[in-house]
Amino acid sequence: ALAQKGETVKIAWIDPLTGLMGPVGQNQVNSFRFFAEKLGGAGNPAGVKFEVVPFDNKLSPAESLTALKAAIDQGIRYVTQGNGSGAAAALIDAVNKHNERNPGKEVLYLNHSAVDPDLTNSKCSYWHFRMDADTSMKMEALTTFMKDQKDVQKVYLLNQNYAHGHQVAKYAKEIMARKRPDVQFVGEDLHPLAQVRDFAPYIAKIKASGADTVITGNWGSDLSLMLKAANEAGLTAKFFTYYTGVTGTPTALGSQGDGRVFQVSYNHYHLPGQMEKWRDEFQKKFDADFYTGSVIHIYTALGEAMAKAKSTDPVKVAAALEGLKFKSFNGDVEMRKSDHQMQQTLFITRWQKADAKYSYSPEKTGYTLVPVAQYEPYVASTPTSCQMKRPS
Amino acid sequence: MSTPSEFHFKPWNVGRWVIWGGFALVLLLAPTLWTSGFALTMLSQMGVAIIICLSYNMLLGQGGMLSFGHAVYAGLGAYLAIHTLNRVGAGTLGLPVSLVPLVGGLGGLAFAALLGYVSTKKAGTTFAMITMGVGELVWSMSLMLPEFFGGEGGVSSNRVVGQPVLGITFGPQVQLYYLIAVYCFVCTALMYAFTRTPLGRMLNAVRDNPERVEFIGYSTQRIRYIAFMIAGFFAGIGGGLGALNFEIVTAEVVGAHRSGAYLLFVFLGGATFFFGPILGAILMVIALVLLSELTTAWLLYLGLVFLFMVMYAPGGLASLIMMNLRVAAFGKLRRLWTAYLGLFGTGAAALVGIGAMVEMVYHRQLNAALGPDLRYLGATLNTESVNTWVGAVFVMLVGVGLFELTRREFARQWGDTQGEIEKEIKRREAL
Amino acid sequence: MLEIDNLHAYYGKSHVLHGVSLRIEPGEIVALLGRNGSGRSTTVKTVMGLVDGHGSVRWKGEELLGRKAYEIAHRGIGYVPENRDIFPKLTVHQNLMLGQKVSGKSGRWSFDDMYGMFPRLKERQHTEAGVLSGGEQQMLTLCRTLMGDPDLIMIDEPTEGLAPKIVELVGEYLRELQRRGISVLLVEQKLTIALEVSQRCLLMGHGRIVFEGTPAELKANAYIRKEWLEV
Amino acid sequence: MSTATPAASAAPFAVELDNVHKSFGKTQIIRGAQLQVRQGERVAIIGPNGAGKSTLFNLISGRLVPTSGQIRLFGERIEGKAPYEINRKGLARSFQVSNLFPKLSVFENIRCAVLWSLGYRYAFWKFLSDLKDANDRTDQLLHQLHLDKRRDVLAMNLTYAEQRALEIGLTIAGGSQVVLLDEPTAGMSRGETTRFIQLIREVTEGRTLLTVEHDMGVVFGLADRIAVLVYGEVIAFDTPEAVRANPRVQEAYLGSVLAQGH
Amino acid sequence: MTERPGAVDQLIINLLNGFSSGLLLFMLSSGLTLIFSMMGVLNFAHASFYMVGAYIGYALTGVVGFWPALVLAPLVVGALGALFERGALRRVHKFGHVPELLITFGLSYVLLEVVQLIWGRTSVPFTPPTQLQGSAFTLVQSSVEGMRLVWGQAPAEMCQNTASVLLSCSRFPMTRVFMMGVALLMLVALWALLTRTRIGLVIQAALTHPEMAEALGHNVPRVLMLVFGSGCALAGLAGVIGGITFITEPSMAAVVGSIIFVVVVVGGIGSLAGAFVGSILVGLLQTLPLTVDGSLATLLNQLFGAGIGPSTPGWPLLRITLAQAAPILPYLLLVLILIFRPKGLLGTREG
Ligand SMILES: Nc1ncnc2c1ncn2[C@@H]1O[C@H](COP(=O)(O)OP(=O)(O)OP(=O)(O)O)[C@@H](O)[C@H]1O
Ligand SMILES: Nc1ncnc2c1ncn2[C@@H]1O[C@H](COP(=O)(O)OP(=O)(O)OP(=O)(O)O)[C@@H](O)[C@H]1O
Ligand SMILES: CC(C)C[C@H](N)C(=O)O
Ligand SMILES: [Mg+2]
Ligand SMILES: [Mg+2]
Repeated sequence: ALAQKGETVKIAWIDPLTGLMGPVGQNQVNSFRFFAEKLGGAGNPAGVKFEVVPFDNKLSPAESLTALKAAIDQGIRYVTQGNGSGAAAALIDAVNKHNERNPGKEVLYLNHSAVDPDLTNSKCSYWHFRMDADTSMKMEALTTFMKDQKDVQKVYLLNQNYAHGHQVAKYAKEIMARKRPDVQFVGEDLHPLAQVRDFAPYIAKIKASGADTVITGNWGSDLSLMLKAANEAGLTAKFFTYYTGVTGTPTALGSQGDGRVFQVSYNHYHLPGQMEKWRDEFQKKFDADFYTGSVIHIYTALGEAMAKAKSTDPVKVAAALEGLKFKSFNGDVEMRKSDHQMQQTLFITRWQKADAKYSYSPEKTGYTLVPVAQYEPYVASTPTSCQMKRPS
Repeated sequence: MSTPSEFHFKPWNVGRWVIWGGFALVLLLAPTLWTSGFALTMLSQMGVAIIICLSYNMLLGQGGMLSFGHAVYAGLGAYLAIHTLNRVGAGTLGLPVSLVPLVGGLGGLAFAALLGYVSTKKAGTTFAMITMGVGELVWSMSLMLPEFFGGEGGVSSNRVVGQPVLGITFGPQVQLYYLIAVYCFVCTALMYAFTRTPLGRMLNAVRDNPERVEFIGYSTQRIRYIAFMIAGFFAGIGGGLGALNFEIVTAEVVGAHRSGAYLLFVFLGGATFFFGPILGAILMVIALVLLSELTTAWLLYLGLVFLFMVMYAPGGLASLIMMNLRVAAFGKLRRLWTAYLGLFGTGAAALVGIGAMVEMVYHRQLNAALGPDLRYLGATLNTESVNTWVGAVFVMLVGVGLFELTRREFARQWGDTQGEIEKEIKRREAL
Repeated sequence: MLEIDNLHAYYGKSHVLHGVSLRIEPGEIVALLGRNGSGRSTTVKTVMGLVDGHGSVRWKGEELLGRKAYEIAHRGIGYVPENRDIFPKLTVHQNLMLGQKVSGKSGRWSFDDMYGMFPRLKERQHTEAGVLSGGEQQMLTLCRTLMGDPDLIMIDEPTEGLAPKIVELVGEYLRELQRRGISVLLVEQKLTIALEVSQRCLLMGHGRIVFEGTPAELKANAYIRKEWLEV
Repeated sequence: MSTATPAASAAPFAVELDNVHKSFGKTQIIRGAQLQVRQGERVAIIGPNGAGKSTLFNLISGRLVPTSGQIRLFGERIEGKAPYEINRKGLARSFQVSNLFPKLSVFENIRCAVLWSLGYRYAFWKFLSDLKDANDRTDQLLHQLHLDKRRDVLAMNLTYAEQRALEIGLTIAGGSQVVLLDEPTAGMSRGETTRFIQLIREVTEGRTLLTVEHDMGVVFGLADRIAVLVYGEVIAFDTPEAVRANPRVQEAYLGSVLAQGH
Repeated sequence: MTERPGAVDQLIINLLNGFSSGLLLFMLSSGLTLIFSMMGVLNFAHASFYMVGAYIGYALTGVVGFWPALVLAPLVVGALGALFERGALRRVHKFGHVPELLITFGLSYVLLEVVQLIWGRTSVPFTPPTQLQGSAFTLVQSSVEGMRLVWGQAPAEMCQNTASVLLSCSRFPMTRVFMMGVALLMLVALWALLTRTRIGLVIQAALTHPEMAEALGHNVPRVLMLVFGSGCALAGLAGVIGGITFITEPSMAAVVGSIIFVVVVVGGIGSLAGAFVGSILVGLLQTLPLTVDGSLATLLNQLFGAGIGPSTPGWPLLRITLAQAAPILPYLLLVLILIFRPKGLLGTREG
């Protein structure tokens, strides 16, 4: 008999539905709707229903703020976003201001995929909670994996010229230097985001540098065009990526990079039990792949926290979320109190032909990502410089 | 340029007082009609857009300069404004927040003086292409110079700084709205005044026949250049206000899309009349902010609206309005209103039908999984059942059919009235 | 072979031609005279299908009203506009080429005929027509239309801006046309050559034909001249 | 027929052409033209089509730059200067094909042309409506041109004759001392022409006038002296009677038409 | 020998890449310049027709196979273009250039949405036919024998470094060779069309005095429709080839959107040769600089040992490497050309 039982919690989803990341956003909003049913009502200890209200921010920070205003007008107190760390930063800033200027009307921002470490370090906020693992954590896992790969000798960094890409390059160099001093960075490039039609010149450059490994945060066509060009030019290096799974990439990838493309993520297609059922159900329902696992984190965390706080009031819920520990699809997770960065298990997966054991094939490409390594939260955990300002 | 002389409008010109008074009143009362925070931001954005679109029309409508890079000046103005605001916040600069937009204006002016010098050397297509190039340059620069442009995340700030002047902190949106409203009114007045000055008129002359201008003592290049700088100044003010409004400035503000939007909507509003861009600006905010909240098909609608507006109302909304005003002035509007009623009625029907189909198509593609039902204008459409489709098609066809009929009738009546008006005018001239 | 009957024409809503009727026989030169704004150019344009009119324009028995300009041209009517309308970006020679309806076919006329008639054009044949002098442009339009080998040619104020000597040349040119069996509708307002070359004179006023007769009759009729030509 | 006024014959030179050449590509159009026009004189330039009359005007008015030679306005060299600079020094021209501001009203057209001379330049801090002098001058000009009835009509809606009148108006509005008119009466009926010559006489009263014409009536009605340009050279420059008598002119230009008519 | 293998062959490969991407640009800009110069229309939907071409090519390939599709797709796109000209563009022609430009603007929106409605919002698997898969040739660079060219794909052992010799192979894909071939054919065909036929003249005449051109017996409307149609068809052809060479997705239009205008203007409006030169120039400009990691700072430091470092004023600018600056170079070129040679490189007239 909880106070808030049966109450409906509205979550404003502020992400792109049009433009470059439209497809990614579409997939994610579907994920949110799907799990609102699964984890709403009886699905969570608090017994609250969840309702997702999508707003198209066209990947623009400014538009995100307008959307936020609209959401707040509709009395929505919970906001989620993930595509584009720029928009994320803007939202954190706006939420801070709003909560400061409108006491009693506080809003919580639950970040599902924006992975810029700054968001939980220099820019960290009491009202922001990140359920994805940030670039540095993923890089930790990636490098730990590469540590034992002796054939990784010469690394080339090729990234999109925007926050996410910059971060990947930055942390690759930092962490690698620590774990594999012998590895040598033979080159680095930043290319305009989704502007490059022809990656051949970059590939030629990589070949010339004699690199055997490429680390990239690229996604979508930027990733597939890159691999396509690599194949054509006969570049046989390994690719370590962040977003091989996001909508559109598998199709574009196809047979290219069979066995040579690795992805780091906090989930993968072949998680056992409940996850498999959901994966297939989602696939059937939307004819798409479920890859934004953080959605499950978000609902579960909210349920737990609301139960604990016996209320849906963001202020109380925020307090309850801090340091919250619970069990999720990738094992025990913790919302670290010091910076509101979720601590969780990470996986390394490899792109290869789907087989009996790993049968699920994203976008029916006949290929899949198979887990090749798994790292406990502590492995990938990175320190934070966050000085959290908590409302007194 | 704000010499007081521009403010003594002809005292005896009642009409003008009414119009400007009305404009001020609208700006004043708008927030009491639309009170929600969202509405307020929309209104604020409209105010900003009005300034920028009017400034753009100085080039397009008055100077015949087709610029593909106007966002550059609004945007750079915005950046300078936000950096200034941060300075103020850091206490390294003592400037009341209400004056920050002026810094943006000066910024716009400065960059217009710099980049405009090369752009305005030429006119016509050459000018258009240069502005496009300059625009792309600045845009790509914005990604290469995160120090100034803040990279993808942009530069954010806090407008609640310094000690409040008579209780105004600009924290609450409504306070900022009124700041924007004041700027909007003053800038509009100034830009209108500009059209009444020697330079303003010569600008029209340059648009119509640059060659002859050279033979009555003026340097066309100089005229274009000065006009370009003035436009840059107002654009910058607009940008500065935008910066205050969002408290963040990201690279998109200098992007080609923005520039494109200014061009498109100024034209849609009507570049041939001074007030056209005002309508355009309002439409722009509605289309880009509101429409995308209402439907996923907004881009399609936008595209279609442009196709048809350009085809059937190349003068933009403003010219439509003015044509009807003319009819009214000759006291013949009463005769047309039945035709109009029919036009709107049938047109609405057609649109409802078309809209329903578009929405259903999109629903099937994007949200089929959420079940077949789609909320549309209060009704619930089942995108699976044949009946709904037949229904929609039926509504559309009937609508279109009737519309075509009424349109013909309307066209006839319209033609007649115009004819009579022509005669009337000829008669009056004859006297 | 051209019969115009009760022709009305409008610009937008302003009624310019009020029932013009006239006929042109094969091989004759007819002068259409009148003051500014009397509607001569409009008459010609309407025949050419550049202004839509009501009434009837029959050409060799076929109705022309409602036809497109290029269809009319292909039926053998040539038109020389009053404001020259040469193609400025093309060379003189190319302008003449465009006179031909079908590449290389100019029937009765060859480039040399043209250059022979106006040597000045031969000198300039490779310059952009846009930079030609006023008079040269006038010569060019005349020739360009001829290259289309029309049976009837309607010429709107050909002597305008021409040096007296060239004016005489144009007179020559018109007689040459006649010799080759081409009928001419000559729109003029100065009597200069009209009276010399034409067989019949039509006088237009306020969109109507107000006088028809031989040059001699017109010369004789001082009243009509005062009323409809001079001020 | 007016003859050279004694006043003019003594007056200093307004426009001087000294061995001016102009060629386009390899074709020479102006071949060492010599001409000296005194202040207050009315000079008509005649010559066969393509002789270079308009080109000559283009050179003097700064639309074209001479290949070689000197052009002086009130003794000051102006060749190669921009049109607006030359105009500011007191020389204005009209065009063979009307060259107006089609989308501006007749009034606006003229007012644009008076602005610079009244020193308003690029002012954007003054209201046009407050510029009493400019508006009065404009109205007075409209009256002179008999266009005051059409004051608020857009230039593009004027009839041909009216457009020609406005063309002249734009030329003289700036109050320039030297006025160049290129075939001002082209395309007008006899009647209008006579009226128009009268008009030109009025508005260019006391100024230096150069005009190109093919209509001998106009030429003899308007000019004190006539310059004959043939193949880019001035072959004769004298009083109408003398020119008319000159056999070279007869042969090069007038032909026999002169015998009949006028 | 000390020199690392792969210097020369890399250079050659880079040049080839530059040329091939330049030639693709030419396929696009040729159509654009055709429409631009002859109708005076800035066709902002041109890149969209390129995208449509790719998608239609993809769809047809499924039905009739690639090679027929390669022919049919451009025709379909051309027909669409002609239809648009007839139905919409023609109406606004009399309103002047800005409306013409804006209506194509609107069209580009509509085309994008329609394509996404039909084929979805992500890329489609449009793969080259077997004949065009794999490499055309391989450059084998050996530290001993130097460089040689092997047709097709060089066997792996040829590329394996051995104890004594360092080897490196760079392959050049078939699709690109094909692309270059078609582009050159296109150049010849167009050149013939424009210089060997009168149609070019008629169009230019219609630009200034359409009425007169009609009065001389030319069916101007039909000609204009043809021109616009063929322009779009060219874009369509480029689309099919670009589609298999790169990737077929909605954003493929936006990527080339404004660069093709640079090409047309730099080369010189209305000049086919200009479009060609411009394309190659821009193509090289987009690719070659990518291989240079030097920045102004490094340059100055190396030349005069100017101790430029993060502390130096203007460091953010000096720091940018040529590789990073590559995307803006074409626009820089555009602006400079327009200021110093508004006609464009081989252009005949301004704007
Ligand atoms: N495009 C037009 N729009 C409106 N009215 C026009 C147009 N063209 C001519 N008119 C009017 O139609 C009437 C007849 O014009 P038209 O050109 O036929 O006269 P015209 O006899 O050729 O005289 P001229 O050629 O010497 O000016 C005139 O009153 C003129 O003002
Ligand atoms: N820009 C130019 N390029 C080449 N030739 C030119 C140019 N401008 C004028 N011409 C040539 O110069 C010659 C003189 O032209 P101009 O217009 O001065 O003759 P005009 O004396 O005015 O004749 P008209 O009395 O027929 O107007 C003409 O043959 C013309 O073709
Ligand atoms: C969803 C991802 C493709 C986007 C990525 N998280 C970013 O920060 O841009
Ligand atoms: Mg006429
Ligand atoms: Mg001349």
